[in-house]
Amino acid sequence: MELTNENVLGKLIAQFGEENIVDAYNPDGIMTFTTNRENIIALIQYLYDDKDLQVQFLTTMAGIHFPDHKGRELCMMYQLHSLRHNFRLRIKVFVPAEDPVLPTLTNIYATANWMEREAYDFYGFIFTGHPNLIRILNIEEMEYHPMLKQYPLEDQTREDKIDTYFGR
Amino acid sequence: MATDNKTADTDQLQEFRDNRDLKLQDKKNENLTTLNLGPTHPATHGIFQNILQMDGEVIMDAVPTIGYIHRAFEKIAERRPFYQITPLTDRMNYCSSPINNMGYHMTVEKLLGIEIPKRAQYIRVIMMELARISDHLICNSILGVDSGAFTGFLYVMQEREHIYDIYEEVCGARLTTNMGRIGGMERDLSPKALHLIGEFLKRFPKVWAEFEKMLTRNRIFIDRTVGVGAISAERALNYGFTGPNLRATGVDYDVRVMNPYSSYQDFEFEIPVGEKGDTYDRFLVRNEEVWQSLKIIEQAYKNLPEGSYHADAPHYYLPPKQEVYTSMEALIYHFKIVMGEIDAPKGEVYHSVEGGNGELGFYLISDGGRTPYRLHFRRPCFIYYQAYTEMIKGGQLADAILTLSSLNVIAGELDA
Amino acid sequence: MTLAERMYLPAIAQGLGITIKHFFKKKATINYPEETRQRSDIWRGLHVLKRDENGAERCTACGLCAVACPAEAITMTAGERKKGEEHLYREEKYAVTYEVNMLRCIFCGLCEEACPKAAIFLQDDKIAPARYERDEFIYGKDRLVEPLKTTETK
Amino acid sequence: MDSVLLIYKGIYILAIFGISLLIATYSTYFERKIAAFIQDRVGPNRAGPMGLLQPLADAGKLFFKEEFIPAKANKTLFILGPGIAMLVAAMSSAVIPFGDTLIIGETSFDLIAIDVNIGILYIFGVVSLGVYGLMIGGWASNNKFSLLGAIRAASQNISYELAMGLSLIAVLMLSGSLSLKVIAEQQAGFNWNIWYQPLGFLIFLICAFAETNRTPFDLPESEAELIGGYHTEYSSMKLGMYLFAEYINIFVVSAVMATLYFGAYNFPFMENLRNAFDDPVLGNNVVTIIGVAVMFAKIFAFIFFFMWVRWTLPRFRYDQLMKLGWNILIPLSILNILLTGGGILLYEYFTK
Amino acid sequence: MSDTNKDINMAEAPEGYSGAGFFATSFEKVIGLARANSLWPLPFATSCCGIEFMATMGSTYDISRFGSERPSFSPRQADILLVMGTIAKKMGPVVKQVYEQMAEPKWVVAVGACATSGGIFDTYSVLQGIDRVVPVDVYVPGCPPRPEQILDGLMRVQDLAKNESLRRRHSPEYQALLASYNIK
Amino acid sequence: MTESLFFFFASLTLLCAVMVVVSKNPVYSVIFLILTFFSISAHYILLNAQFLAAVNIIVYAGAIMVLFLFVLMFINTGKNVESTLKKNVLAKIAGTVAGGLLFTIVVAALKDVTLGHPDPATFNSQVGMVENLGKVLFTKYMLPFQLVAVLFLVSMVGAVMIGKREAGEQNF
Repeated sequence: MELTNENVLGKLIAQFGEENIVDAYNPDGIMTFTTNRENIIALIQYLYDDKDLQVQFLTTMAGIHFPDHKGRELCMMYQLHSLRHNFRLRIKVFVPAEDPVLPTLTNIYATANWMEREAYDFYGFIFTGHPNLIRILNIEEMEYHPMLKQYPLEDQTREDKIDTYFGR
Repeated sequence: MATDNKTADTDQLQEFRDNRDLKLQDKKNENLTTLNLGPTHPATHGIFQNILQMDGEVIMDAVPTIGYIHRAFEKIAERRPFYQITPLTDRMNYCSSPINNMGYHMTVEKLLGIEIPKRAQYIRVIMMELARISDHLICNSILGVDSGAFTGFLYVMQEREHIYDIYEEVCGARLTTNMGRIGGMERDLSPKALHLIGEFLKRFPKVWAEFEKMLTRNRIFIDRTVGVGAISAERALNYGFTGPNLRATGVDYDVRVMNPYSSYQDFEFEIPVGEKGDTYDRFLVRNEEVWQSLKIIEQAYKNLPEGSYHADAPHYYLPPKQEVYTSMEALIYHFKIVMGEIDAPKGEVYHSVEGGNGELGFYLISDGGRTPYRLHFRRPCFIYYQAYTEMIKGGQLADAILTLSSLNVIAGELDA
Repeated sequence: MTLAERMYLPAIAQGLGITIKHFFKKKATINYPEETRQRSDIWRGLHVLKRDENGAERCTACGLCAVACPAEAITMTAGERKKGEEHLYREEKYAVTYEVNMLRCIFCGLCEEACPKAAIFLQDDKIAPARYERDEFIYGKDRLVEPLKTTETK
Repeated sequence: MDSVLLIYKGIYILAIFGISLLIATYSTYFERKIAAFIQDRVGPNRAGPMGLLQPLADAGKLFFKEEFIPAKANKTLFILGPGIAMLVAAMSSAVIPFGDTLIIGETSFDLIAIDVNIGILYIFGVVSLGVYGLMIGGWASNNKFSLLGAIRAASQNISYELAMGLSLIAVLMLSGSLSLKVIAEQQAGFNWNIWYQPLGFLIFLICAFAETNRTPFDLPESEAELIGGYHTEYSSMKLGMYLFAEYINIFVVSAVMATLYFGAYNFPFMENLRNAFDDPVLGNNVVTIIGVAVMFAKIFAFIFFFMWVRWTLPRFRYDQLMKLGWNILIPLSILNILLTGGGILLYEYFTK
Repeated sequence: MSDTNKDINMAEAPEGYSGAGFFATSFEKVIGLARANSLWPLPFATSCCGIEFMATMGSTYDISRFGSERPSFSPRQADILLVMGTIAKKMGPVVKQVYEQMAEPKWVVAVGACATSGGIFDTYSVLQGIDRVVPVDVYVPGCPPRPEQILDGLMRVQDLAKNESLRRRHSPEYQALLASYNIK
Repeated sequence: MTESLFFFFASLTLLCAVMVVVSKNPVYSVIFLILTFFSISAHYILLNAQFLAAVNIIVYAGAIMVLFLFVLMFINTGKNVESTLKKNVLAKIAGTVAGGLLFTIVVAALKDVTLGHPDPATFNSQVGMVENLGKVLFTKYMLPFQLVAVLFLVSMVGAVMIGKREAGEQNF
């Protein structure tokens, strides 16, 4: 089977049902679709195991915060890669900000461990089943998740800055 | 191109690993010493911590801690106009800043849909390969330093100075280059720069051959590195390894070949692969990659096409200075671009380049504003360091240090 | 490993040969304070605020450099040129104060690129020196503006 | 022993001690210069002309640096450690013949501090004590890196002492004496032991590297792994003493190697030179003085070699070092003893 | 600038000659010279500037000319703490600890934009200049500074060392300076 | 002069030996033990037995005690191990009994000792020198010497066997 975005999408929809694979589009040639947290692990496991696809490489995971999307503020993006077929795909899962719980991917990809910790650190995602979900980059005492849009970037202790001319 | 996972030695390795794990479990109950490697240990080159559980000289367990130079790149990127993010990328993998710069530029160009002229692409290739050389050069010579041979390091460092000379001639800085602009380079290669590149191509092979001669077949060095910090192809892939560290395990995955960017398809080069994924293989793969990079530079240098060094994209690329001083239209564009008010389209883009250390990815979401909505960096070092614990377990303290240097974990990229 | 490599000594002898060769080589060192290394013409060194050919300051305090600065190191206040100051300032608006925090500055060159009046440049022949105090690194106009060619440095 | 000789011995011992210190001091300078030259640099050149005052600057700085005894360290032993290292290092040059006899008037002066008939054993004993300085210092610092360094130092020194001793035995079989003076005299002219004992010399050389903790055997203080090893916690002159002791040890080991294998103060055609003078006393004295110069030239050559190797080679790993010592060097030195014994028997068989 | 920084300025000035009521004797000058020519650095290299420090150690610039090529990774043996690179808030206590472990006399050089002022990283996680945790003697600007600038900073420290009285480290001003950083 | 030196070294030996027992810190004990060996070697030198003196230092002070120290360093000596021992009544009784027995033996052994005075006519002051010692060992005491060598070899092999044996592995 030639791996085109349509083929793979069709295959996944056939496997997981239309209600679980939504919003599919190709923003930059990489197939992107959205699923939900109930199916994400099974989906990635399926992609991993499938003989035709062999999507066995987790390129990256990134949290995104959309404060304006009510009920689905936080997004987790998984980008996978089939090295065998040089086929990339991107899966998104949206969760509400007050319930940022996702299942962990560490059982399939070892690399997900730190990526999930980073997502927890930055956005406050909770990964159920993660072996060691603690902050990774920031100090453990930090009280907020700095990448959320509502928190400021700047170091509040800086004194020598005059903001007037920066247009920010 | 298909990637054939060479699984010749994987079984053996797995067996070795299982046996070792058994041994480790036997010894778990004995008295262990805790050794704090880092955050400022001389071997860490940058700062990250490893708390080792040692049985004499043998490492039983390691707990890594990172974040000691967390600088919040991704957060800053959400507050800065597109063109101001280039200096940030400089400071990620500072051993090979041009690759980061240009990787980022290409990502934004992909978002904006700008086509870059061939000449600019070739210049980028030359610069990126020079950066790769300087990156591998540091990594491999530091491996020498950590194994006690300091001198080779200084020999190749002199060559790095010459690479810096070229950078200086191209962009005006040595390390944090801020090289290139969205839409091309900021200036054409000057005759002096071309001359320097030519000189470099002539001189460098000798120096590199000499460096190789000092270490590659030295038994002490071989003993120190063979079988040290080995990882199987399977585990490496599971850990998300890319770049030289993955190729050392035998997987010939290279972004330059798999998803060619910036005209890499025009060049003849090979992807060196190792077998066992140990420190020695990583060393050899990097050595060989330097030779391949030289080959690419030579081709690009010889076939440097004529043409413009930047894209014709007045909305995104700053107009020439002379026009700004005289023409009103150019001045308006100039103001718009500098204020960051370019009309970036909404969208999301992932672009990856083969960085000094592996697949350096940029995941960019734009909501049409003057800054990226979200810019996520796929940082290879972040991934390598995670596997470090697994790689050093059962080895000795000295092994751990060599493994670390051969992984070339760079703190700036690790912590972002 | 071949037998020769197993015996340690040939490789060691080879290494020793290389190092002794370098022992007699010409040294690459540049004695810095006495000699300086040639820098590129486009080296991004210390800032300078240029004057035009009549000796008037070119800066018009448009603020583009401050906006372009990723380190937020530039601050300025603009002022209106008064009558009789035409020989001092080229445009009607000028920078009353212009400060670059050399510690914050990352010498990326974006200010030079942003300037529409060819006023600010990063010189290739000067680099910011090390100092004892943090305050000394706020370079005001007294240290940034190019000295007049005819008169002494003010 | 008459009073003249007694006074002479006193002066001589002081002189040797001073020379050891001086050479150790300037070894640091030459180490830096040689390293620099090997690495295409120029090295220290701003302290005095050509940087010649560099060691003095280092010493001056170290003397006036704050004495620092870590809170959890064992204070007595912490101070004792560098003292032992220094003392032991300085002691060992006593039995080395730096030259033949000088004849002034009626008295002849031996250019050796103490001519004991167990010279080699003396050196061997003293060198084997050197490790106490490192061990005690490393342990007393109460720092894990120091402790690891101390442990490495101890096991390394013990292991290599064996091979060193065994390689020496072959020399002793040739000379039939333990006195360094006798061994030196036997190698008159160009009849150096190196021609008979190349393998033994090689083993001795390697062990000498290990005993002085120099690259490729500098595990106890390997910077990349243990920061400073046993002297991690030391500051000021206590550190200086450790560094000093290392260089004195290099000096002594070089002297021993020159004496045992490279004919000490002997040089080719020395008999011809001696006979070229009409006055036997003058001839003797001239040859002796040249001999002293030759001895020091040999020592400096070895010191240079030590530095040259240090700036070329990577270091071993702990287990590889042990393996090299026990599995390769000791069997080799035993083989060397057998070969030497066989050689001697053959020689006697054919000549008698 | 904050008030604490003002305090630093008072005590940090090279006041060796006439500072706190005593004068540098010729003996002190000799020791000062010795110290100045034997400044062993502790390269606290965290990021980019560390790479430029490598270049400074390299053959082209050769820091050994100043007698400083022996990097002392053990703080006890070091004379100058060269802080090169970003110091995050997580790292701040470590810098302070290293400084406390160093034996007197000790100098601190903040190299590069990040160590001196935070540079472009005006973020929640980065310390805006290490002079918030340890007293800094010399600031070296640049991001990263050229090796020349690092050498420049080193020579500044040499000037400090040459003119410093042996007793400065016991003077009340110095104790007050340390106390202002909660050291000792 | 020799006599005063002898008394000096003898008292030093005794003092150090007592300190070995008295010292609370085992590392100090080892260091005093080394000093004891040194003063014993000094006695050998006084007896003109230079070879014995040197070998005593090389073997005992240079190798064996290094190993002692080596082992002690691994054991955490921070905790005072013997403090629990001291409080034990049984240990006290055992110590007293053992000490008493030792004392009795010493007294018994020294009771009949007569101080030997070498005959100046036949006494060879060089008997302790290396060459003479070697000659005696390889002629008069050839058999015992070789037997001792075999004994050493056996013990060495044994040590290697013990050292190499791993759990659950049968080497014998």
